[in-house]
Order: sequence, then C-alpha cells, then structure tokens
Amino acid sequence: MSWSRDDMVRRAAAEVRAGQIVNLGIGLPTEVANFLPADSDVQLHSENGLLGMGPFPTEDEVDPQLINAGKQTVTARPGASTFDSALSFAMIRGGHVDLAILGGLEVACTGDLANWTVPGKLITGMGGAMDLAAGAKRVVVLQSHVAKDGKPKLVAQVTLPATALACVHRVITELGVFDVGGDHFVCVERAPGVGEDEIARGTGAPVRFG
Amino acid sequence: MSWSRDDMVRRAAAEVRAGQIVNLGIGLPTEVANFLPADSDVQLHSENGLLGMGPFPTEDEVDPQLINAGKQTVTARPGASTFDSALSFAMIRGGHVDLAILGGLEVACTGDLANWTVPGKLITGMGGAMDLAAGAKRVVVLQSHVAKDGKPKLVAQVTLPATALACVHRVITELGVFDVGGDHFVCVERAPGVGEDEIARGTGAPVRFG
Amino acid sequence: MSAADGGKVYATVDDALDLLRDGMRIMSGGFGLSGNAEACIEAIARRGVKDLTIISNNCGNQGQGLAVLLKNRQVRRVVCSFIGGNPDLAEQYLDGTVEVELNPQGTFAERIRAGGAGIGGFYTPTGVGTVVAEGKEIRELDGRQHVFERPLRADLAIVRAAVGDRLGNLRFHRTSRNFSPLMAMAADVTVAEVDRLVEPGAIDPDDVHLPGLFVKRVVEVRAHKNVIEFRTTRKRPGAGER
Amino acid sequence: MSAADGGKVYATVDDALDLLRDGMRIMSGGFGLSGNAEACIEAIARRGVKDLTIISNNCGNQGQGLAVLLKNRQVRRVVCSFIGGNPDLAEQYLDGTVEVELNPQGTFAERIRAGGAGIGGFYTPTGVGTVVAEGKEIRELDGRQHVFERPLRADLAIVRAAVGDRLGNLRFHRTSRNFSPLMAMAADVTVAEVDRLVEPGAIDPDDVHLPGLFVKRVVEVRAHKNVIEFRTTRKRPGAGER
Repeated sequence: MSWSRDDMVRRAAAEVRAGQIVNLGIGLPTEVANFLPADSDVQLHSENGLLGMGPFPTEDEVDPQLINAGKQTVTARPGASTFDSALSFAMIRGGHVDLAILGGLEVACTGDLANWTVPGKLITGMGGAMDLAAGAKRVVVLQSHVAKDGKPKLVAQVTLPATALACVHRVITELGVFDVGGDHFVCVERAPGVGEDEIARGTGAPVRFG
Repeated sequence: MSWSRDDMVRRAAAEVRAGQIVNLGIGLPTEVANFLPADSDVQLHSENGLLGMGPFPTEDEVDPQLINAGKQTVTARPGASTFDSALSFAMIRGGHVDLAILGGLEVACTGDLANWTVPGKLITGMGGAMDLAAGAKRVVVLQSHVAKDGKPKLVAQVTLPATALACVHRVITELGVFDVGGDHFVCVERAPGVGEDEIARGTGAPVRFG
Repeated sequence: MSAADGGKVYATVDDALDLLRDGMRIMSGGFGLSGNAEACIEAIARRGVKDLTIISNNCGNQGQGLAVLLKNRQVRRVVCSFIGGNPDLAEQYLDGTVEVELNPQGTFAERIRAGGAGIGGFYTPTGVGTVVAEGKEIRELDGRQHVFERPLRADLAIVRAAVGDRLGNLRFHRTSRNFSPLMAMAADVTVAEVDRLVEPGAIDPDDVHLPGLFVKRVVEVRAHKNVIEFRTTRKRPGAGER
Repeated sequence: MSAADGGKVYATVDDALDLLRDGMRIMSGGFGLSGNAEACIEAIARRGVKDLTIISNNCGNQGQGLAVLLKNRQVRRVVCSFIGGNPDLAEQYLDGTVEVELNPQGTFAERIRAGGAGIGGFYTPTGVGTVVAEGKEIRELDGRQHVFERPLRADLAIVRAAVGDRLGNLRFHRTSRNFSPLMAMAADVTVAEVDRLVEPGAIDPDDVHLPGLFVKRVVEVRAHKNVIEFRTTRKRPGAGER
C-alpha cells in the first residue's frame, strides 16, 4: 500500500534536521510545516522576505502585509526577521538555506529537476524555483511517482524544460524515498507493501535497492 | 593676491547646491562642511555608512561608534540614516551622490585624477577615493595649484598613479577655479589680483580664460 | 509642504506622478497584491499613459493591482518572475499584445540591485542549463557554471512604505519590503506612498530601511485596500492548533 | 545557554573561537578601531594562531585593534582598502613578512557581499585605468569600461553588534555596522560579540539588521574599550557653533 499525501508530507518532514533553515515550495511542500514539532528550532524561510515564518494567523492576527511566497497570510515567530528580496535570494544563492523541499514534474537520476513549466500549457513563470533549486544546500523533491497518464516522473533525463541541473539530492513519492545516483536512483526506503517490481516499472531510470 | 585656505574652502562650499547629497574627502575638503549654512538641506554622505552627517559632537555627545570616514567623531542630523558599506558604496557607484569634493595630487585637463599615492612614499591605500572619483555625479578637486617644489599639479597628463580617469569636472586652487576641457583647462574664475600669466606659468596644460 | 518649496512631499499621487509619459519604464514594488503602491497604480490608470514597460515581480493578479493597467491596454512589456493567477496578462501575452520577459526571482532582484548600485553585470549559477541562459554568456568560475546577467533600471519606481519622513527615509512593514528598496535605487525617480508621514528625526538613523537619497517624491496615503490573495487562517490556540 | 545545548550562545569568546587554527582566513568588521570585535581580536591574540589572512577594511591602527595580531607576528596576508596610520603593517609590508592586497573600499565591500550572496563575479567601473585593474579583465558595458572583480570569502568572521538574540539576529549601533553584515554573510562561521544579549522576539522582525542565519555563534561582551581615533568635538551650542 503506497503512502497517502499526508504520509508523504510526514516523510518529507523527517528530512528536516534540528536548527536548519528550510524553504518549503508552494503546494504540497508547504504542508510540511504542519508536521514539524511546535517547539522546533527549525526556521522557515520564505523567499518573499521572511525568516522565522510561523503558522497561519488566527482571524485577529491576519496582516495583509505578512504573507508567504504562495501569497497566503502567515505569522512571524519570535526571532523572525524581514528583509528585501536581494538579501532573501542572497541567502538562497549564497548557500545559507540548508534545505529546500520542492514540488516536481520530473527528476532525473543525474539530479536535474524540471518543475516550472510544461510546454503548451499556460506559462506561469519560474518565480523563485530556479534560485531555490540551484542555491539550497540540499534539495528534496516531493512529487507523485508517475504522471496521471502513467508516465514516469523519475527519469534518466528530463524531457520538460529544466529548472536547474544536478541539484536534487532526494525524491519522496508515494512509493518511497529515492536518492539520485548519477546513472541510477537508489531506493533508500519503500512505502509499506510496495514491491521493488512496482517501483522499477514506474521509474524511467535504473533503480538500485539499498 | 591668491586665496587663503579658508577662501578656497569657502569657494568649494559655493559648489554645493540646495538639496544635494555631498561627500567630502578627508583633509581640506572635510572643512567645506563648516561653510555650509546651518539650516542647509544639503545632506553629507560619509562612506563608512552615514547619510545626514552633522557637525562634530559636543563633549557629552561623543559616540565612539559614530564617526566619519576620517575616523573623527561626528553627529547625525535629524533624518540621518546608517547603513552597511555595500549600500554606502552602492550610493556612490550608482550615481546617487551628487557631488564629491576631494583632495588632489594631480588633475589632468582630460579629467584624470591622481590623489591616492606617490611612488616611493609609504603606501596608505586608496580607501574610498577610487569609488568616489569614479562614481560621484560631479567631482570637484580642492588642491594647491603647484606642488611644494613648484611643479604644476594641473597637468596635461597625470604622472602619478591614477585614482580614476576622466572623472574630475572642476579644480579649485589658491589661484582660481578651473574646469577640465579635454586638451586644456578653462579658467572660470581667478582669485583677486591673480593674473593670467601667473596661472599659465603654474599650469602644466594650456589654459583658456573665459 | 509641496514640490513648490523644493521639498519632496507632494499633496497627491497625481501631483507626484506629473512626470508620467507614454513609453515609460516603471518599476513597481510589492509581491503579488501585497505591499503594492495602490494609489500610484490607480493614478497611472487615471492618466492613461500607454506603451508602458512594467518591471514588477508579478504584474498584478486576479484582475487587481497592476492588472488594471493591463485591462486598460496601457502595458506593452512586462519584466517579472511569476505570472500565474493573472488572466489578463496570460491573455495579452498569448495574443501577442504584451511581451513578457521572465526572470528567476533572485536574478530579478539582483539585476535591479545592480542597476541601482552601478554594477555593470554579474555572474549567477541560477538558470544554468535552462531557458533563462539561452543567448547569455556562460562562464565557469570556481568550478561552477554561471550565467551572465545585466542590470535593470527604470525611469520611475513606485513603492509603498509604512512610514516615511520628509527627506524620503522609509520603513516598510513586514513582507511588504520585498523589491521596493531595490527598485527605489534603480529608478531615475522614485515616488513613495507612505501610510504615515513623519518629520525628519522621527525615525532613528539605525531604523531606516531605505535612506532618503533614493526617494525623490513622498505622498502620504492613509487608506489602502490591502488586498489579501489567500486569506489562510487557523483556529485560535486552544480551539485546536493548526 | 551554551554550545552544548545545540544553541548559538557561548559563554566566552574563547569558547566561541575554539575553531581557530593556523592559516585561517578571518574577516573582521569595523572601520579603523571603531566597531571592532575587540574581545574576539584579543582572544585570537591569546590563542597565538599564525599565518592568518586578515580581511578587514584596515588592519587595526596605531598599534591597536588588529594591529596587535601584527605585533604578534600572527598575520601573513592582509586584504583591505586603507593602511594609513598603521606603522606595524607598514613595517611588515616593507620588510616582506606580510602581503597586502589593496582594494577600493566599495569594491572590497561588494566583493564580500558577492562572496556571501553566491555571486561568481561582477563588473564595476571603479579602478579602470588604475593599478587595481592590472591583470584583471576589462569589459565595456553600456558604453563604459568596467573591471571584473571576484568574490571574497573567509573561514571565520568576527563582528561586534549592539544587540543580538539567541538566534543570532543582530542590530548594530550607528556607523559600526559598516562591513560586519557583509562579512557575516561571506564566512563559513560568524562569531558575533554583542553588547547585549536578548531573547528571540525582543527585536522586532522589521528592526533586525542582520538575520540570524548568518551568525553561528553569539557571545555577550558587555565591556568594550571603544577606542576613538580622532576625538573631534565642538563647543556647546551657544558657546560658539562650529
């Protein structure tokens, strides 16, 4: 039985180490915050200019000028700081963000990532995705193992426009946890009841099982 | 009769226009501040990270952590701001400083400036001189017309190591006020009693009198 | 206090924006609809100047903010990083009436900073191996590939700040700072609309976010819509933590 | 509160600087003797580590500050912008025991910022036609000559701040900010000595000068010499204005 969405998010939360600076991408990765201990000394970075992001506000805490990169209202934890976008991306590009957990469309076993656009679909722009993928010290991708049409999303080479090359360290899908290995993926964890065959069938690159 | 030091400084102060952002070099140029009206809306920029520099402090106002680029204790006027050195030099390099009044060793009629080092003498470093010379929107040099040995300091080509090329707009000496003209200087003002001959003799480049 | 007295304070945004003209390059601070110079944007819409180049992380959203200028067909070109949730821009981009130049957000911020700081260009690892690098110089530095990026400048920047003094010193509130200080550095003229106008000295020198020399015109604008794109909330603590 | 609890707060500068080793590249904030991390400098002198590269606008002055490390013969190389008024450095530079690399001050600041911001290099008009440009690439951009400059990084940065919290968030006092925030960004480890240590939240998010992620170790140091190089004063107003 493969992991549920919540299982995946919980597994992604387990990637976070004490004291780390973590950036959570828009969408599913944002939910990782819900699975961090309330007294965690992890600090969440939001690339629109906030370090020490807290949970969503209560109704009376809502501040229209305190938002995350997904434009959702958020709060600032004690010890938070605000800053301009040049400094915010200096943090990312300069390697000061320990971990970015991002969504993905395709991840290659070389670490190449495609997650910002699909040719033929309405273009939305890369926002901060390319900076995060290229700049974070460690990049973990949280995505489904295969596309809706069954096409593998863990591949030998990305077919969609790249976000950054050789940037991904680990991919978490509903089937398990996979590290990039150059010309293959290494399956470091399988979801309960998921067989090696099922993984191999759904993956567009060789998979080694550790 | 040529100008006194004070006359020269006063003449340099007349270069300052209302509302300008002005940086005064170390030494004689620093004294220009004494000749600006007390209610002036001019703002003095000190490259160590202060805009809106005020006069020297009274004894009880002295703050060891509030200094100018010459490491003298100063004050901050109402509306002053402090900032880091990257932003301070972004102001200079980015053309946000309207006027720099600097000391000089040699100025060429091409606008080239030498004011930071003399070969064979103890090296002190350029500090912010190269940035100010290259970055300020207008550069006025305040210096003696000739060196102690009588050698002209307004020249056709600088012989000392350059601070920046084609950067000086105007030179103020004890003999008068001179604009750079490419292959000549233009004397726009003579100190009282100073003749054209005296200026021509003391200048190492052609001088036109306006 | 007005332009007439040689100062920076203007009575209305329309006065402060008397310099608007067709074809201008305008930088606009804010992230999505948050922290926008709302009154300035409305004034630009009122004036109806055309063929504008808008340099802004987004170009409005959901038909609001800068998207009003798109609806009015005042925009020719948008330089930005993200255009999702902006049907007006999508439509005009697809029908070819508006050009869009997409930048990685960090590259976008750094290009604007470079424009304001007199930096002629810089190398960044962001964008290597992507469409962003197409046609640009690639250079290996310290064993890593970098893309060469050029500065961005504008004729005008419009920003919103929480507090401003008569000398143009600004403080921003929370995440509304974003691109605004950088844009103020990179534009020939910056107009700041401030929630509260104060006298010089009311902001301690150490508390200034953007020194006044970067701001040419200041207008007090007390009321803002403060549009929220996604109002996400949690229950009060005790009533079940999020 | 100590390193042992996984936090950033150390009891003494000696504890915080347990990572010192010969040959280190050390950035030191401050302008002349103002705003120096005095206690950290003393601790480096006590430890006696050698062959240091000091990256600092000056390298002490008048026998004080970082000049103590020069007196101790702990320094092999200095990267700086100004060395006037520093007889120790002049002497060791002339006798060839210390290398000196001079940078225009703005280029120096920008190189450090680039080091912290992941910028591989940048072009600046400062230094064109001077000794600074010798051996460096010159490139014309927008009709103006520029010099190519590379980032500066260090193993360790030592900075002094007025206030710091347990997460490393810092506030600086007046002109003591100078290079310190940039250096904190550009070093593998930054040790901040703070006049006053406070709890997280005591500094409002909008009032933080340097976000805590750039600071790995914090020590409260209440007493500083606060050396003044040129104590210039005026008479009290009324007793004759300067």
